[in-house]
Amino acid sequence: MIRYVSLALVLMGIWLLLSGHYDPLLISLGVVSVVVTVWIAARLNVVDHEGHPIHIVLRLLTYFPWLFWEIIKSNVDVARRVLSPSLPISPQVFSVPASQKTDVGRTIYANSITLTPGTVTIDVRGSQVEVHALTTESADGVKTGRMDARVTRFEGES
Amino acid sequence: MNLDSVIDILLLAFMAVIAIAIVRIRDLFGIAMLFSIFSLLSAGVFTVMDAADVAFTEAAVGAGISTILMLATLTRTARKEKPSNSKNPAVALIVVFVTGALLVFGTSDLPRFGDPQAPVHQHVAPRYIEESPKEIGIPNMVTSVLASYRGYDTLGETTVIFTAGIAVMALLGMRRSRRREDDEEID
Amino acid sequence: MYTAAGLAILITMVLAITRTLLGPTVYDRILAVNMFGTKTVLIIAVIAFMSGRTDLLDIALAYALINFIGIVAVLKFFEYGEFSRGGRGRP
Amino acid sequence: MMESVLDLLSWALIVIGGAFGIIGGVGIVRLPTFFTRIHAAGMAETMCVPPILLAMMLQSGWSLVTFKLAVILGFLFLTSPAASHALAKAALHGGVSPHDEDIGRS
Repeated sequence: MIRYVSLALVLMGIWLLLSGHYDPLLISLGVVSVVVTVWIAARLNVVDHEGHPIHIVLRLLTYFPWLFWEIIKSNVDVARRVLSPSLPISPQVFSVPASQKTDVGRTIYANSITLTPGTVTIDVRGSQVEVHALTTESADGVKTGRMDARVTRFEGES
Repeated sequence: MNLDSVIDILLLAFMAVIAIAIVRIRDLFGIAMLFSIFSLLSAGVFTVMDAADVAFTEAAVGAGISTILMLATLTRTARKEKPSNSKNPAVALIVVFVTGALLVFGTSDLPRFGDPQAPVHQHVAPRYIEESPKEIGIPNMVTSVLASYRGYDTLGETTVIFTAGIAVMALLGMRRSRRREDDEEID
Repeated sequence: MYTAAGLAILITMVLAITRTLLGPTVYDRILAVNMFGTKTVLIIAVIAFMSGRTDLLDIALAYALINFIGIVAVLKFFEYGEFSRGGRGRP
Repeated sequence: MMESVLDLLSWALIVIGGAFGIIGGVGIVRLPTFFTRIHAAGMAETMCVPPILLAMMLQSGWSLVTFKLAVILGFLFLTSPAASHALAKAALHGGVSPHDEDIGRS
């Protein structure tokens, strides 16, 4: 039930954000649209643990700053390699284990790998993530498993 | 030359380049993606020309929904275009050029872009601009014209689109269930 | 300021379209086109700011939302389209 | 005072974003194979779009526009890895080999 309420609140927020006009007629139109949308979502059975994962939103706040820092670091590295031909690239493919228990956790881990330039997730097979890396250094960065441990930690046992 | 016109020219040049790329490549998946970017670029051009509502529709329908429909179609057909077997491409070229020339010739009669003296701006437009917020109570003028002043028109259009949507769904759904039966026979 | 941003984005777009034309595989083209799309959203936002009509941002927003559906469609195409014969890639 | 600090920050962000965008563009042209180009494109996405949008957010102050930009930023941030992944997977299925030995080929 709390998921439905939070979905309705999020949708109402989006409506208010996009409309920018706050008179009774338009807001009541918004309320009607939100109610209909939530009803359809309920009928489709998509408001569940996976479709609307409110349980990890708070923990994401502690994860994002770390992720941003990683993204900036690896961006600078890739940029240097693009600009100066003397720095070698050594593209490679390898698999690393993903220790997350839920699909949401694994998705976040795979997307984090992709977001960090220099590494791209090609495929997720069971609990193995197949990664393409631009350089040996960026490959080693993933292989240390620090990101994996971070994602698992904030995923928690929910 | 200000940046606005630079952006204008570049966007149109990009559109031409992408159109040529669409003609040149044979992979239909790639073409679907290029079409989506083509629509997005036209949305950009509309944005530069201050036609926010048209750009909005173009971005949502042209770049979004039609790409999805094309992909849905592609899952039912082949991924590669057949090599063209037309004997005489010159005829097609001539037809295209004549049509294009006629269209360009036709524009010479049109009022200049954004001309306040143009006939469209003389008839009912002043009333829409001045009265519609009071008469209808919706801040967006385009919405009040479409949904109120020309409500029956819009109702008809919506019916057409709804019918088309149902027809597309029916076609796609039918093929899928037949294919599933095929699969079971093979397995 | 927006002029500088706009120019940088336009240069990036030119580079991306170079790759679109060069190929060699269709995936290279799509990659470049995808990058091009993101930059188009960005340039619409910059145009909106340059002309002071920030309501034009809604277009960029609409495309960002629609883009999400589009990518899911592409993924589905590759996951359950013609490549799914033989059960490959199914969960 | 506050104004000029904000302006300076916006300028810095726009320079960073523009520079990374162009470098990403150079990378997508210069790198040898498809799978290496994905990284350049990813770079243009993660380091070009957010700074420029952030700069515009700083310029627009506390208003609805800021929130709209934030939503655009959030959505692009969510979709860009999904897009990269979709492409990598598509290319893999389509027969582009991600292995080292193919560098000379394309």
